[in-house]
Amino acid sequence: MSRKTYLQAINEAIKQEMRRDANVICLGEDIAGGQGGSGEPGGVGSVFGQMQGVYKEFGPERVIDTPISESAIVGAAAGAALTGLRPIAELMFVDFVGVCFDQIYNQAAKFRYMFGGKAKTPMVLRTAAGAGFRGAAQHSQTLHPLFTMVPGLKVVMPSNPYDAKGLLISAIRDDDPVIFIEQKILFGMEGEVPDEAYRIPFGEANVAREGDAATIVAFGAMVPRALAVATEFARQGVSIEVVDPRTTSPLDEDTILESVEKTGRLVVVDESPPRCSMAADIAGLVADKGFGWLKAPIKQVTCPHTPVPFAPVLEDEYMPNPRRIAEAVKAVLA
Amino acid sequence: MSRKTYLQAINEAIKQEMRRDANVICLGEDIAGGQGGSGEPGGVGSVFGQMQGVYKEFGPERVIDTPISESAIVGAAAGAALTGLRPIAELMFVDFVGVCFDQIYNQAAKFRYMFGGKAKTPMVLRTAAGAGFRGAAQHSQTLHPLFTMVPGLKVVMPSNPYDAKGLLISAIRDDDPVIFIEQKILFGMEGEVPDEAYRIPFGEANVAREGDAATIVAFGAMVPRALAVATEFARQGVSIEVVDPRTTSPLDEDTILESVEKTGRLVVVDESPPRCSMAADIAGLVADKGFGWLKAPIKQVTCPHTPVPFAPVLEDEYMPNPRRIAEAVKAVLA
Amino acid sequence: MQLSRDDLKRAYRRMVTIRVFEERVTQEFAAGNIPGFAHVYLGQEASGVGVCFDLTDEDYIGSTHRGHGHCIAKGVDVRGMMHELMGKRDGLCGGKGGSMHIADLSKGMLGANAIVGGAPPIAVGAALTQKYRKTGKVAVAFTGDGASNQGTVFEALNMAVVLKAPCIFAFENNGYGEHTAVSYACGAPSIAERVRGFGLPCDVVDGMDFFAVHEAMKRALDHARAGDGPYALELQCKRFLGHFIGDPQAYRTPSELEEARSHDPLPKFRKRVTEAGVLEAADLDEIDRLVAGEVEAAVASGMAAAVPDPSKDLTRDVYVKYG
Amino acid sequence: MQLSRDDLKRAYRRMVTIRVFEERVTQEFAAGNIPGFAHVYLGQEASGVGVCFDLTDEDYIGSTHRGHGHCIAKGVDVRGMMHELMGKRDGLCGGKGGSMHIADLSKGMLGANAIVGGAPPIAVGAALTQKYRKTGKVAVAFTGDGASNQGTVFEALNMAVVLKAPCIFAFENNGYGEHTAVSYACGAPSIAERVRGFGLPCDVVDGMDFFAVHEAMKRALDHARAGDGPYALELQCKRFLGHFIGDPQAYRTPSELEEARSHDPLPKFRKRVTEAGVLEAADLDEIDRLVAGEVEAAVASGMAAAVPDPSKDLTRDVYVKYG
Ligand SMILES: Cc1ncc(C[n+]2csc(CCOP(=O)(O)OP(=O)(O)O)c2C)c(N)n1
Ligand SMILES: Cc1ncc(C[n+]2csc(CCOP(=O)(O)OP(=O)(O)O)c2C)c(N)n1
Ligand SMILES: [Mg+2]
Ligand SMILES: [Mg+2]
Repeated sequence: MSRKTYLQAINEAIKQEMRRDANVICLGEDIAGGQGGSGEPGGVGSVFGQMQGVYKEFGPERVIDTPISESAIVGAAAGAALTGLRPIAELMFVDFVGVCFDQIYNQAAKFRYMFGGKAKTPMVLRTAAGAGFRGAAQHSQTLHPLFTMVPGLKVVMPSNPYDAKGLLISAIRDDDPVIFIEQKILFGMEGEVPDEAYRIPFGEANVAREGDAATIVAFGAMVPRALAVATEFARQGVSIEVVDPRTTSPLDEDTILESVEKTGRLVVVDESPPRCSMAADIAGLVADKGFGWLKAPIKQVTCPHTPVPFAPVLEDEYMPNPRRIAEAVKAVLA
Repeated sequence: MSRKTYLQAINEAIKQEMRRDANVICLGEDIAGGQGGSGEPGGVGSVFGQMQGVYKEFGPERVIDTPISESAIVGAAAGAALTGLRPIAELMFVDFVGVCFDQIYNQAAKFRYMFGGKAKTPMVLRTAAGAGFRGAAQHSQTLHPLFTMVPGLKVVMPSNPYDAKGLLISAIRDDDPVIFIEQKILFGMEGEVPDEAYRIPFGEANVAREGDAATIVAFGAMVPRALAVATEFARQGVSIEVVDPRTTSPLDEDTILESVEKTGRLVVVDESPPRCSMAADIAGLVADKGFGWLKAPIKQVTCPHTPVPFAPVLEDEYMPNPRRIAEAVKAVLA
Repeated sequence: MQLSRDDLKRAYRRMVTIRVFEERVTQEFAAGNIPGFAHVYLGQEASGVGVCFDLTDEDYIGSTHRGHGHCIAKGVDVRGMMHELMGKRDGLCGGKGGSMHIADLSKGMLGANAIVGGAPPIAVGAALTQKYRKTGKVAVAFTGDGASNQGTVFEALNMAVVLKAPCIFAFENNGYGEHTAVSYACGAPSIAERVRGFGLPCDVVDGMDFFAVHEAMKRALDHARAGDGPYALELQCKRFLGHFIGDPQAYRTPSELEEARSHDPLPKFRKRVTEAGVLEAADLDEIDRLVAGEVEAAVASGMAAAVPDPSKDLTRDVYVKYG
Repeated sequence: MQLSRDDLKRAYRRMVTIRVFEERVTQEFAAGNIPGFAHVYLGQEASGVGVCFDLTDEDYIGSTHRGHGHCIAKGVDVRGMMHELMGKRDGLCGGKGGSMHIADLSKGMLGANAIVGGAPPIAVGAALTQKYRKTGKVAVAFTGDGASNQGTVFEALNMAVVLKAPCIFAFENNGYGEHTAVSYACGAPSIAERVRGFGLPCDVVDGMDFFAVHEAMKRALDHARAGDGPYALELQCKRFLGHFIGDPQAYRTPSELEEARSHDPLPKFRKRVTEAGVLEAADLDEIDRLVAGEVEAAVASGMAAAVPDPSKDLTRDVYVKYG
């Protein structure tokens, strides 16, 4: 056990799995870096450093830099997965999914069903998501609802370094296509991360904090924010439970419903525009299966129905922030 | 006033708007048909006939057949809209959106906001959607949540011939990018459709049937099914209100909430896999703003979390059908 | 004639199987026994069979919406295919895929694909597996003339060149993408010339002649198997019928349609092998009979076969394991 | 020398403005006054200015993530740009776009684009408007060497040829896409050769030489304005710095970087016009001084300018009208 960042946890998971299984290969833009240049290749390791050192250890046969052709990247990963490899493809920013979405949702996600259960497509699509970097409208989106709605995909949103490693190892060993959404603003987050390989199963929520006055369900980078708000409320003697589903598909409905059964009050925090979001998804779930326990309206804390703005003062207000989360908690407690 | 099909209503709206405004041009695959062939061009008019006769009347300058290059089609429409035209682009089946989604959600939808309000992008993307044609996993999807979640888009789902014409005229005259989702199984539906041009405003739901025992909110092709179920209940003396939002973005929250205020019971019928769907969206809305009026859990009737199957016996069960809708209504009435 | 008698019989049998299967599909579709959409491969038999002839079950192909012929050429069982087209539970895909998603991984057939341009990136991935594992096997991406304008296809071409993937791009140019002629939709002087610009060889081949296709494919296979990277073929074909069953085709003159029929690959093959004295007309007639029986049997068993059971089959096989 | 003294001064002024603006952006970014990402155009000044030199405000350009130079070349105001980069309320896009989304429709600048390959389809649409309205105007799609591998770009090329759209494709090949060399990522012998395969002319041009670019662009403009359809240029450039500000560039040797600097378009231009005796060094020095003041003033006013007001600005301008 030692302290590692979220970024290091991801990097370690990739390296350990590549050592364990020669079928794991990586594909993406500048995951090595420097190919064809006059200097040394391999010094980049992805724009945020997730793949640092991977090329040096595993070489160009397993760490394959590609042209800027995301459909071909995802499609090649899907085709390699169909034929026996376990590729990890990188989509540099999740915002770029629009140029390759067909290969994800109509191809990789649907092979197994369309082919009557005869195919498997064990691939991971790693991608960085989220606002807070002043990346503006085309480099700051989250887009997890886009994947969650697709039957055939699994969708992972780790909220801390420990989960990042354990969930990524599960993703790589999983036999279905997995979208692994790295939270950009958490890359520097530190936590205890075991040195050895371990798995966190999909569809098992983490009760990040126990409480009985109200439940907050939060995803990915919103979990630390929810926890901060819960800590504030605890100081005032109000105990808030924070549930981190870890994976939006499959979703651990039971843990969410059990929490609402206990607290009767629900806030969902989702870094996403509001329409057809995970916030709506969870609210819809509880308004059906947890209706009898509810003592107050379900509040959703999301981004507004706007693209992500550039100016820091706008972006900070765009993201669900502790102030807005606390207001929602107060509203359900009222 | 005369009886027309849903298909004729669409065709008439396009022709009338093209006569009215020389800035309206059309782009797509085989919207004319036969270009470059040894015979006569113009005889196709889109695969379902929506554009029949349009080429004959307006010619190749305004009815532009394209290569199979959906990103270029949508992008060209967006660029033409930015520079003063009012293009109507056709995406033959909504399922193909994955090869051109970037041009929709990152480009056309975001121009105005990213450019600080200085741009406008008056384009319509017409596309055919829905199951029931035995088109299997890649030709039967609905995908309206994909568009609804995108800030900057407007999303239209007409449920009958009258609405189809009025909403399409509104879409063509609208200054924002509009996704106009034609319901494949309704193309043959007949209804009274005025001969002259008329508009139906966006964001105004249609209370398709009044009632006070429970509310069904249904979209597009699900509206006739919801009405059929309501008729059945009426025979048993139970009066069900059916609300057709007509546009999912903007959404007429008020009409939905007023209905739930009256009935206290809600079923949402959405032809879509369940996760992050419009069913969840509406349930989430009401679980917040309509919570105090609710007398029962909110039920969602959707497709299962699977791709669309091919075999008719599977597909018929895949779609929300009267049996499943009636069961949900019974559940909220219990 | 380089091919043995047995090879020639095999080639003819596959072509005739496609012909008879597709004619029957046309009938059964019209009769309402095949639901949905069906795009038949009539007229292009020599192309698919020539391309697949020297492939093993461990070589892969990615196909298109017009995939029946590719399946048969790759050795997929016509009974399983017919059952699938009829939406039956014991169809190749359990009745879940239908005509546009027919697949048989055990035969290296990675699926028809109802998204135009969907398969080439996937084929590059299958080729990458072969390169990584040094199997000496290849992947073939079938692509139509219409599909050749899709961005995914161009990306796949470049990616295959950059990664030196043993991928063979078989562009089947049958003159039309749906109802639009290639002369309109492809802005380049030819598909082959545009492909060559990507830095790979592309041979122009008479796709109505089995022998020409087979020869060209030999070159492509030698190249790809030697580790020299991808290779492309532009297979010039004729579409005998409309885009889909029932297309009235006002955009093609009767004389064009007639001319297309004059290139029929089956009589051409028959003439060639009998004139060369390698096979007798009787050998071929015997194959015709066998195939007719096989297709007839497939239809009969398909009609009798059980449909899926929604309560069991609707929600299974979305995932290997979920939750 | 075909160009007038005034023209030459204008060309020089635009190039120097880009140079000084981008150097200042680099500084202000490092100082934390420009948030987010910034990709500067240093070294490529001749390319953007040469391409845009004969364009009017009614001709359009679609740009890239590396768009500041294109803006300035197209006549966009540097003050509004600097304010935008600083996220200020009176920036060109109200502080909502930033470096990667800077746009000025009144100048025919359809926006930087943070999606690689995003702009070419849009430029085809802008060109289509010109064709439909018979304005004689054109649209230019700027595209990098890395972006030239994106499917959307290929589709746009073909679409422009098919529709005979007056679209000019300006491929700025600066040797690298992020940290990957064009020699690796483009499988074709050259970008130009691949483009020509699509059926349009593509000239290879020294992108570090204003005069060469301007000449080539004249040919492209004549072609497009005459209704002969699209035209392409491969502008061979050097990227002076890393992909983004702070990129350590271990993948480029110091000597390569040094060599790149030896192609600096500014001294080259200065030498050419002074040796030809058309302009004096003093004329150019005067421009240097003017530009320095202009950029300085833009920074000063940008620093002082107000940021947007979330309560008013966050949710406005998503739609022209909603609900
Ligand atoms: C992305 C996408 N766009 C459009 C279609 C509709 N479509 C199906 S087949 C076809 C024509 C394909 O033409 P071609 O590639 O020449 O193949 P052919 O039918 O001639 O075999 C089109 C446009 C589709 N299925 N997918
Ligand atoms: C679709 C997409 N893929 C990847 C990226 C990340 N990215 C931004 S710039 C860039 C390199 C572009 O290279 P090039 O086109 O040569 O332009 P240059 O930076 O050299 O001007 C990449 C990969 C992106 N923004 N969009
Ligand atoms: Mg074709
Ligand atoms: Mg570059």
